[in-house]
Amino acid sequence: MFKKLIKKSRAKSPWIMHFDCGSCNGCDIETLACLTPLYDVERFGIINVGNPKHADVLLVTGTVNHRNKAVLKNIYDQMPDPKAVIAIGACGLSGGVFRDCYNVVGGVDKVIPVDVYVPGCPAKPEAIIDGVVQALAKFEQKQAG
Amino acid sequence: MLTFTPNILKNLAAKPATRKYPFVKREQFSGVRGELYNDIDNCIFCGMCSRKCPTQCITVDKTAGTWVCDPFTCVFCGICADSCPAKCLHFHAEHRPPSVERETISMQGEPPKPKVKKKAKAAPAKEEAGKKAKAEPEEAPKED
Amino acid sequence: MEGLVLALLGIILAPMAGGLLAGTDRRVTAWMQSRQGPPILQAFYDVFKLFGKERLMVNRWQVLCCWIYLIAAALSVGLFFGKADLLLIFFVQAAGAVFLVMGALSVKSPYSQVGAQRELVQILTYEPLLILVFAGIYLVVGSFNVGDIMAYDAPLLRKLPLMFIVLSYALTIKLRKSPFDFSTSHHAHQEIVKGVLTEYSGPALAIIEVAHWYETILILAVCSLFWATNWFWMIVLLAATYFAELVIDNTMARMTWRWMLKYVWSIGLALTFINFIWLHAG
Amino acid sequence: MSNLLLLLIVLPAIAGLVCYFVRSSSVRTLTVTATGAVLTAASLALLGQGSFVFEASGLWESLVTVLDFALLFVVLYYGFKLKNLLIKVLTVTQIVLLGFFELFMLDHGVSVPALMGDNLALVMVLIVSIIGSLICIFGIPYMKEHEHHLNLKKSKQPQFFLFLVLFLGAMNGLVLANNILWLYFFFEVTTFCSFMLIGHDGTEVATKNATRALWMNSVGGVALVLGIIFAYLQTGTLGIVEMLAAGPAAGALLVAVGLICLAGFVKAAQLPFQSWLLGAMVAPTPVSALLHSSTMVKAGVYMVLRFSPMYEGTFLSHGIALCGAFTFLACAALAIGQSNGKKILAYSTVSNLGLIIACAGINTPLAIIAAVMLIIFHAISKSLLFLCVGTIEQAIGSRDIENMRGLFKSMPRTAVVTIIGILSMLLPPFGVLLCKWMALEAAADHLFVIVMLALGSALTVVYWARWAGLLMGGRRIESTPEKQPLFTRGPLMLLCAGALVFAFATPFLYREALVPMFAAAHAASHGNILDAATGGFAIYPFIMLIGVGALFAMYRALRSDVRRTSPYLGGAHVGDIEDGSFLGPMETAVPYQASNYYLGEVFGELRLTPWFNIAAGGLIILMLGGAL
Amino acid sequence: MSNRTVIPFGPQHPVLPEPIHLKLVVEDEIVKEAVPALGYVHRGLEMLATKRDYHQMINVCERVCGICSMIHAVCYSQSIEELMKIEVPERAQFLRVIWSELHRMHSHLLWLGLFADAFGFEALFMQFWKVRERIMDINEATAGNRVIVSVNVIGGVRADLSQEQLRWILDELEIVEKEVKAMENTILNDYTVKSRTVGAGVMTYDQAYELGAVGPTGRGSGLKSDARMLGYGAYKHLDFEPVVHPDGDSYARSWVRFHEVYRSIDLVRQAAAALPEGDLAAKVKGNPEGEVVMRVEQPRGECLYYVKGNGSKFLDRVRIRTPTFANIPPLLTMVPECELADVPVIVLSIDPCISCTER
Amino acid sequence: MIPNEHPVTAESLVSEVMRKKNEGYRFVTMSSVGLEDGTTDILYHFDKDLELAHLRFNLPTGEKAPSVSGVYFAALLAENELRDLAGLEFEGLVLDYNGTLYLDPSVETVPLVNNVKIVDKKA
Repeated sequence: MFKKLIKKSRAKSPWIMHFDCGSCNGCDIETLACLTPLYDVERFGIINVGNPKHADVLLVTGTVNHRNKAVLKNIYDQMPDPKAVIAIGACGLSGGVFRDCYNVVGGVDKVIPVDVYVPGCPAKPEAIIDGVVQALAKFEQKQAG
Repeated sequence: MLTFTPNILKNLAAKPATRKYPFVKREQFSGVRGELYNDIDNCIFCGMCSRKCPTQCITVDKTAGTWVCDPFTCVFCGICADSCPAKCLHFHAEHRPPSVERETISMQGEPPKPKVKKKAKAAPAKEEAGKKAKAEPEEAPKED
Repeated sequence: MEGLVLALLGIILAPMAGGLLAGTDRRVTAWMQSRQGPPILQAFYDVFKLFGKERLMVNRWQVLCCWIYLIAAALSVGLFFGKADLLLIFFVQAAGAVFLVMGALSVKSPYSQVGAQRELVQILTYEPLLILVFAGIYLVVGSFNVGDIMAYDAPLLRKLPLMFIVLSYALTIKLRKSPFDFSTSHHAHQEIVKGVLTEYSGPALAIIEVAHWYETILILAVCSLFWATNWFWMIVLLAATYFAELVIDNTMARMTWRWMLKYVWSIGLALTFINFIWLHAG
Repeated sequence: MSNLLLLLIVLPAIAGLVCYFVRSSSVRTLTVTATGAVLTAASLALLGQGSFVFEASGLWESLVTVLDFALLFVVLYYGFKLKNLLIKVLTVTQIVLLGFFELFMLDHGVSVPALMGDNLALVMVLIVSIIGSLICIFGIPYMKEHEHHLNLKKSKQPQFFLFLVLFLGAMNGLVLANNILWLYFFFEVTTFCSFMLIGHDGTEVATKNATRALWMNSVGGVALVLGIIFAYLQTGTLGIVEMLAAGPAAGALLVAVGLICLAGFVKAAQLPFQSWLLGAMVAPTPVSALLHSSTMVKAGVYMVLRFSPMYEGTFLSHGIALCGAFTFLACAALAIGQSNGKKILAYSTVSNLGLIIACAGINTPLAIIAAVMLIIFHAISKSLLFLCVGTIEQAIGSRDIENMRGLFKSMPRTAVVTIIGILSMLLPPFGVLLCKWMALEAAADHLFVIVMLALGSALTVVYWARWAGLLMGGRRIESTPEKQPLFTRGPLMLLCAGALVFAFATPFLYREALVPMFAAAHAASHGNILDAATGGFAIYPFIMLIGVGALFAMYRALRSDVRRTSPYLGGAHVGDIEDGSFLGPMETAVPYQASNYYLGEVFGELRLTPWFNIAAGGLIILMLGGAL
Repeated sequence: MSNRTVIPFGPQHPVLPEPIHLKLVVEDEIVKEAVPALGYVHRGLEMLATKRDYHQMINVCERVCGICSMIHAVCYSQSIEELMKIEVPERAQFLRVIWSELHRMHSHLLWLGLFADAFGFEALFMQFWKVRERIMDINEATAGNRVIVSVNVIGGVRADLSQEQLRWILDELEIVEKEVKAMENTILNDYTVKSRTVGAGVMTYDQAYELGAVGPTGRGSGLKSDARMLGYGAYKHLDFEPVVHPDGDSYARSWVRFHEVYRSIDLVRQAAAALPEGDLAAKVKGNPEGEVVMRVEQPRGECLYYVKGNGSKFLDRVRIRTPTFANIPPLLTMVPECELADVPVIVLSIDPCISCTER
Repeated sequence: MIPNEHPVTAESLVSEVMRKKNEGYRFVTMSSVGLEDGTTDILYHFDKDLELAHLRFNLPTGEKAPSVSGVYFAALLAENELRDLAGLEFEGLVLDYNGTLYLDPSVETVPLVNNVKIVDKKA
């Protein structure tokens, strides 16, 4: 019973953390906009916690660059299981317009496993909400530890 | 102190401004660049889109008649649609849905033959592959 | 025996009330910000989810500390409902707060350290105020015992109006509401991340959250003593107080602890003296 | 009976002399240990016999008088040796006053019982004998290590243990004295012993601080002599019991009591006399532990407490309460600004003594019981803490609490013991807090006192909590435990166990021991709060609950399946997870560094002390002036 | 005894939307030393000039920074237009001004919200972002995308505004103005807000000039410098006066930005009233050659492009000096001796755009 | 050639910059552009009353440029950036990141110059 309750709660309370991995700010502000009155993702119990140790879902925007990849990995490792990763925007997916640059590693999935890809440049708040909803479906099934 | 009180009390009395997105979908503005698609029937495989694209996410193979776009790299700038001589590239207003796996849009069309009488053959090819966007799951590339 | 039953009842019901209150709080806050806000039961979802997460710790002291924090908070609520001595209740509660700080100090993380130091300053600020409020109650009632205070035949608010304001400072600090939300914050955008809570995660965080509900209930219970003669007015007083807290939370910027120490101590002490003198004169 | 008293007072002196003259380390070890055991046994036996009055023979009386003058001349000698005018003047004043008193005023025909033991005295004897002995035993390995560090050619330990052990005897004498002149004699002995011990290391600072301790305590001596003379003139007796029997004092007698209390203030290092005790920190740790927990400063509060019936309900009482409360607040504030572990302990001692004195000043039965309990619990916890700091200092070479960060990693046992010691100073269910609780309840009617106590207790929480917190830290289970000599670990563990056991025995102690001892108090106490009557809860089950809760928490901490991770450092963490260093600018790893807030701009020692001293001086003048 | 605490402020930090690292050394929460580490957003897009042709480069420049993307594109196209001596149609110039000012508005509203969040005023943050959504809607309806509008091409613009659209924009701006006005009393006069912003991060006029502060950061110190005074594009036809405040603290900078929202609304109205008929874009032929330095005013301040073409369709060098790049040295002098709690306030008060700075 | 531009040499650079400062110019930024002969042009941009002025300094390959960060503190960021991007070295830089301002050690070639390896950054 308790397990079921936890599982149900998990889908109802995904705490997100946003990490900008070298984006142009476009996706960042759209991610932030999701929190604001017009989109208000707190409806789904989503809080932006800003601390990997509290987060369930990691939203990554932007191209991963060489200096950033260690940080991304570090943050991902500090998140307790179960956890999900959403890559947002063309840059987070593949490097986007910057994929030929010398300091760009590429998409987020080159460093950490990604659960949901949200395309867009920048991804619209609606798309990000869709992405989080999709991630929740995966997230609910994950087990701790 | 407390100068913000009128604002929050007004908000408290009024209805929340929240758009109830996935449950209630707002009508999109016209001309919004949500998702790129190719009207493959009209495509002449000139490759203009591929050359103009700033992210170089479109690959056109004139001989095989394929038009492949990496939606994960596309930046929705609309240059391709503007420069398309056949006007077969369009944008849906609805944004492209998120996916859980890497995918590419690949479309198989009829390559332009110098000869005529292609109309009859085009139909079946379209049936099988022309479904606007065929998602092709692809193993996420893993690095070391 | 009756006390024991009441205490147990308090220990069981307090987190439920606290969780509901937290949910309502978030909902009303959202409305004030023109948002729809989360479901009322959101606080429970959060806690259950946290219990289902992996145990990720920097060291084991944290587990010890968060458990003692919870036990102390629950015990203090139990003692309150069991009608014990106010000062004892307060000390037990303070023990929990101290352990929360120590757990944060045990970790080699500067955010946690700074948060712990700020939490200590907060303890430093509200503790004397609470003791003084209790002393004020004692001066009126002649006892520190909750049972005796409940039995007093006039609303304390009439004799101690200023002490109620002093108490509300402590309440704001304890609820971690703006302008005093600097040792940890319910909002993410804080210069020290989550302060004391930075290094707690998963079940430990859930435990702290539950303990926080207990503390909220405890301090609201202390508020309720100010109009203990009538159930209706007691609830009105509590609702009005909490609503005022929400308004304050939403209309003020976060201040700094230096400001808090200066401002709250000076205002709190001044109000205390005035109220006490008024008591002596009246 | 007399044998027990002889054991308690004279045996330490003899043992000290043995230590001094037989310069063998094994003999010294044996002597000190044996003395400790005998003292403990004797004090327990004395307790078993209950209160008593003991008439000493005339021989003893004369001996004390002679020794008294001899001691004063020795002090005078040191005054000349140190070229300190203050000491000279004050000592000469004492000699003249005492001589005049003995020769011209005192009626030698009337004899008073020299010694007596009532509840208060017995409790004090227990503390002195047991805790003091433990500290002396701890001193054996400590001093070896200490001298090893100093690279001394010739060991100074014989002299050290002479005074250390002698101290115990003097303290026992002081608390058991009924003849106020005996009290004065032992008072002077403790002054002299502390002077010798503080100056033990012979460094410049040590000598300076020892000198300061001597002249300050001489001020107390003068005040005490004056108090004795006034009191004798008013009551016509030298017996303390007889004086107390006369009931609350008034007029000139009140001034006499005020002066005696002033002497107590000096001994207890109350503001503005705190500097001698802080200076005493230069001495080896056993000395500090002894001075702070079971001897010396406790002599001061003992005197104030002893005479509390005489000023009950007077203005002097209020004054004492105010002075005590102010010291409590001021020293707690000063402790916040400190990072030197020993100094924090010192300020905390002064602060707690202030609380005891405030309780004495509040002077209700509840307050008096609180004071007595505070003396007990404070002695246990504080001696434990000093011994811990001493042990840590010898291990890490620093007494700065910042250097003790994460001490659990290298010294798990000592760290845990220290944490327990600290917690026993500030948390329920430990005794110190329960006493504070009683004190607050007792002080609720005194506006200024309660405000100061409220502020002070919050400040106390701050400096203790952060110290305890930073001792904690991560540790791998497989790493080896620390090694310690038996005589270091023994006292630590015993005291720690004492702190724990006494916490759980508080209600028992209160109901079974203290209330009957202060039977009158029980009747008058309005909130016999540790009983079941008022609380709605008996304290016992409550303490059990806390205990069970703590055990459960410990179980969770040790058992639960935890994945260890690195601390959050903005994602820039590098290196080992224990390390806490991060990748900073220019690709360099920045090591972990954190610090407490010492709030120099508010709680700076140099900034506050002058003002506090002026305020405290003013309060004392007010107190004495009020007595007139 | 060293009572210092070393705090890694970033790269991931909830206060900073973007990764930047500040090594802060604090003593009782007073910052004694602040050393920045950059490179967490560095992509190296200047180098793309040699891999993308000069038309495609517009879309790269737009993505230097998502918030001021429009104005980056304007600056880049103006550079190329000057190199190639292209006459941009008047209507295109006015349209560029309208979208530029809309961008400035949304950037400032966004900043005002983030700034409110920096001192923990969440409700105010929500209100500013609520208002901002109206501007985002305007962008989406007129240009097809909310943030990166992609309306510029070399020689003009791609999208047009119809009369109804213009009227709708002006109506929306009416509401925006009203709602922003309702918050003026709080952000500029509230006691708690003022006690956090007044006196935080003071930079005098001389310091600002010496350190090369630009934009609202400089104007908050009384520096009357605004690249729009150069009269590039259609600005020469509009009535414009820069917003200046002399105090030089965080409050002054927020005052400047707050009033610039009004100024931008005013500029859009002027431009809409004076919008001439005509072509949207001039024809472009050939390849750019030569060197040019171009300046425009971004929401964050003056932005400078140095472009060198070599006659082929690939450029030799595009060098972008963004406003935040110029404002970082001033920031480094503002932070020491402030309180730790003021660090977010001061850092945000220059409106840092790290993706601009590092490109 | 940009309007209002003057060439300077390694010897006169710092004094020219100093003169600009004394004339009341604000330092805007520096740009570098690699020339075909392998040398690099460094442009110093200044502003006074909305008028730009430029100094052009040609830096031969492999030589160190004198730093102007002592004159204009704000130049330190620009110089560190050029150190990273174009591999130029400056002498007397007030805060030298030594090539680590933007680039992680895992980037091995100088970005704006073809086929030039970055040599041991940490040294």
